[in-house]
Amino acid sequence: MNPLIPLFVVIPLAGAFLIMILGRFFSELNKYLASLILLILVVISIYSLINTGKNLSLYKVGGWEPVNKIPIGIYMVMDGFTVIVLCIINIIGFLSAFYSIAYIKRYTAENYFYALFCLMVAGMNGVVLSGDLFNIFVFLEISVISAYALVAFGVEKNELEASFKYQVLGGLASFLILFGIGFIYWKTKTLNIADIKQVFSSGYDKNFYLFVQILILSGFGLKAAIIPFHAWLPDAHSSAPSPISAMLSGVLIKAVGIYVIIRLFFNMFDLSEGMSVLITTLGTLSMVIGVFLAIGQWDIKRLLAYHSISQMGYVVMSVGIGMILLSRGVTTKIATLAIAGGIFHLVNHAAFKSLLFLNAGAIEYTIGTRNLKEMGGLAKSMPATSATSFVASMSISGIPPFNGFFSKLIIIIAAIMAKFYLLAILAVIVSIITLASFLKFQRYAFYNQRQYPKEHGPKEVPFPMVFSMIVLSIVCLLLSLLAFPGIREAFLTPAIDVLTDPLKYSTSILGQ
Amino acid sequence: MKGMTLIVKKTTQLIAGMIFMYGIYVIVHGHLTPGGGFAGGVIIAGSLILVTLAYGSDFLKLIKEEAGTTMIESLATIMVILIAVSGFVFGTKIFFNNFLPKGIVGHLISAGVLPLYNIFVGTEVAASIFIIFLSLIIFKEESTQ
Amino acid sequence: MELAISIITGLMIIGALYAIHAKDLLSSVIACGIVGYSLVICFLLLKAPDLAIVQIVVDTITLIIMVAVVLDSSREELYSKPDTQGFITTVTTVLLIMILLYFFIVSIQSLDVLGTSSLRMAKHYIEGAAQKTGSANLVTGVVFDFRGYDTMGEAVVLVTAVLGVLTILRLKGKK
Amino acid sequence: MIAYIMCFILFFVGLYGVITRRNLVKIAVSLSIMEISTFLFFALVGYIDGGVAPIVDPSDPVKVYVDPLPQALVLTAIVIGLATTAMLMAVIIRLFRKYGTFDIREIKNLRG
Repeated sequence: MNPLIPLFVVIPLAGAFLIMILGRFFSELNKYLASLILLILVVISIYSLINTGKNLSLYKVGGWEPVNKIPIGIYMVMDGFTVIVLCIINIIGFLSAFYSIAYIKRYTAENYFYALFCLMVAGMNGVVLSGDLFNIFVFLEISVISAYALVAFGVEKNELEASFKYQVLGGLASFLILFGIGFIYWKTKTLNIADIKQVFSSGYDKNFYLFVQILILSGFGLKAAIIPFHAWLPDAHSSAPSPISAMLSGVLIKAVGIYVIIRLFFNMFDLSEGMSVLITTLGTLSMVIGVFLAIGQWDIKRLLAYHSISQMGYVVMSVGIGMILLSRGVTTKIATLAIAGGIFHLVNHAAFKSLLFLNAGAIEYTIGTRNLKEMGGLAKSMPATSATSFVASMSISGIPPFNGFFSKLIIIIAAIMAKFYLLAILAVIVSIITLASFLKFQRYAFYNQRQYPKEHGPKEVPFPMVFSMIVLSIVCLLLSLLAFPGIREAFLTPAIDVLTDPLKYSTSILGQ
Repeated sequence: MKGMTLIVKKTTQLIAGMIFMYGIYVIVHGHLTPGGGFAGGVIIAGSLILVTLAYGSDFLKLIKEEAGTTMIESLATIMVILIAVSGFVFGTKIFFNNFLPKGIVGHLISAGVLPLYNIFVGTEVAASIFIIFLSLIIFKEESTQ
Repeated sequence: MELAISIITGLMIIGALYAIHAKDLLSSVIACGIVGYSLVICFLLLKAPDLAIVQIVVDTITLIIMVAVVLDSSREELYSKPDTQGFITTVTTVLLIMILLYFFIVSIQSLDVLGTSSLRMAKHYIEGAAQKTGSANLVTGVVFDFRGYDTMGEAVVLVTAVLGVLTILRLKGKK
Repeated sequence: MIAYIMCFILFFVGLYGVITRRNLVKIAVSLSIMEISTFLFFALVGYIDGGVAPIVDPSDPVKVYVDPLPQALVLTAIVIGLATTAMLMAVIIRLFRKYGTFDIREIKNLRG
């Protein structure tokens, strides 16, 4: 029983309600309160990242001990993979909240913004920490409902339309997930992930298993915007206020989409080759189609949103390669490498994509447009934005020594070692197209000459925004250290161990 | 929004109070009979909505206040969390622990903290649903002006 | 039992089809409400009185909200002349649904038939539940004690929705 | 099995509505039909022949109860469904005020 685990959910929830109540009396308090709450969460999550290591700690909510090794309460689980995702959520959440102090001033009803922001963080923390299928669904609903509202925060035509699309597709996904949970309960009569694994290990019907897997994959795939299900993502991510775009793109699609898919397919279902090939194909398709859709975009945030699809494709493809290898039961070392590449890229993507969205927000804040054709020459007037966006652009396109390079390198090496040459070549080509696309962004936004009217000329954005961007760019540089031996063993390896060993998760949970 | 006819208003006067009481009954007996915090809360919200529909929103003189409306349900939810955390603090250091004595099955005052959860969840649900309804009406009035 | 449920579900399907194809939005919304009310009968037949109470009141509230929205705007279903794109969408959807339905029927063959469920997790909720939670109503016991954490999440979902509705219904977004 | 199949057909009727309808309110109605079928599915899963409603009567113990867990799950899911419906209706009325129509083909500022 690790007493820190429930704090991840309780602190932001209590914070959200405190903001609603106190914000009524002290109108200036809410923004600092939100940042403070998230700062506390950052401290706790880094503390747990250092302390967890290879251990798996458990929290039985309500103190219900298992009877005959069958869990009857809800379990919260924290292991190596969880803490990494928790760190991403809370660090990016803190920086976005701090950035919002300046950015969200232009909107009305700041109270609602910060309260919904805290609820979204609470929901994501709950999803990541949960060890129970239905609990995942409940917390997923908290985070996506607050995301629906935050996408529509500007209440103009575009925002509302994006929010409607997101709600319809999100609702569809929720019912698919709920149906999948019902199916699993029908067969296993239990909801605990570890216990379900236990029940499935004593035999199952193949057709049923495939059907459930497809329901779950399409449900969470819709939330993660993998390619046939991507229709909502570009609209939602480009219409939301920029700190929210950073949260959606940097964290939400990972925490409620990719993370859950990886967790369930590695730790709850048995790996099967057909399903692994399907997942790899979907990942590859996302990677390629996403980048081609991104080329023609002139709206910065839409461009970034399509790149999100493409970069998540890298993650899914790489993890999928690992799944194929594991399901064949040979060459575990390469599988470990592929999964490591995927998770490493997931972390990196969170850092640089949120940084890019914050940059886009800063540009929009200053000159009031998102169209690349209408901007230019910002490098002189906005040095901090320009420098940080350069770091992020180079990271996402995989230029050394930034973090994106190392993760893409690991993914490509793993693909070559696993003899998936086509996928490796595709990964390289997509990376080159990404580079071209971001060079375009850099050139049009920061280096072209353009005359602005003298009195409304662009200036550097206020301090909170600059602070968040600089911290994130430093994080981008520091994350490349994760690739090196010594540090990798300390942080990445525990996460991969949980995934690669098929029975470790369930036996260590049921054993406690 | 205008109210309805006199007959409807009089009937509502008679019925709404009873529906409200029935909601409270369902909440309080949640651990003994079917129903509970959710059902009772929605019933209470239903009685309030009935009054609003019958008398019209002109009668209530609604003004939208920026952050005031969510006060009650924020407070109620924070009470739920507080009870959960109080299990954490006073009980056996466990989140969501039912730390009060259980009493005798079938009595009104039994089952530890469950009736308290029922009451606060009921309050929260009633407040939330009524606010959703009111905000739709207020939006309608504001946007037609 | 199974027959009764099937007949009611069949009626619900007819209601749902009417709700989807009705010319008048008000009748569509009300048909949807009727489908919801039929669910209450199913719940009663399936020995779930708690669900029946919650469903009947929640369905009423949903119906009120939907009717308020429809009456406030337009009741007319859109005039749609039969176009090829719509036809293709319909045919693909129906085909997809046929395939999925076949797949569903194949995949449920190995599962428990209706009424012969054996318990695993819930067995310990029923055995001595009255002593464990002190609650005579087992569903309340499960909702607030064994799975109280879920219920807190659910209350928070409702609050989130309220905040969301208030956020969306602001008249002015930017100062 | 026939009850489960009917329940699944109801789910697909909702899915069909979401995909083919062009009216915002019809889409919301279809989503709530899907929701209803999901609740029915959970209730079916929990049913046990000869079981009684899960309420303990201390004076008359030892009976077969139906499974209380799916009922608890549906209780949670119903309220979540109410929350999502309310959000959806709020956005729909907002969109109607902006565009003056429920037609999804005319609401396409964003290409995408």
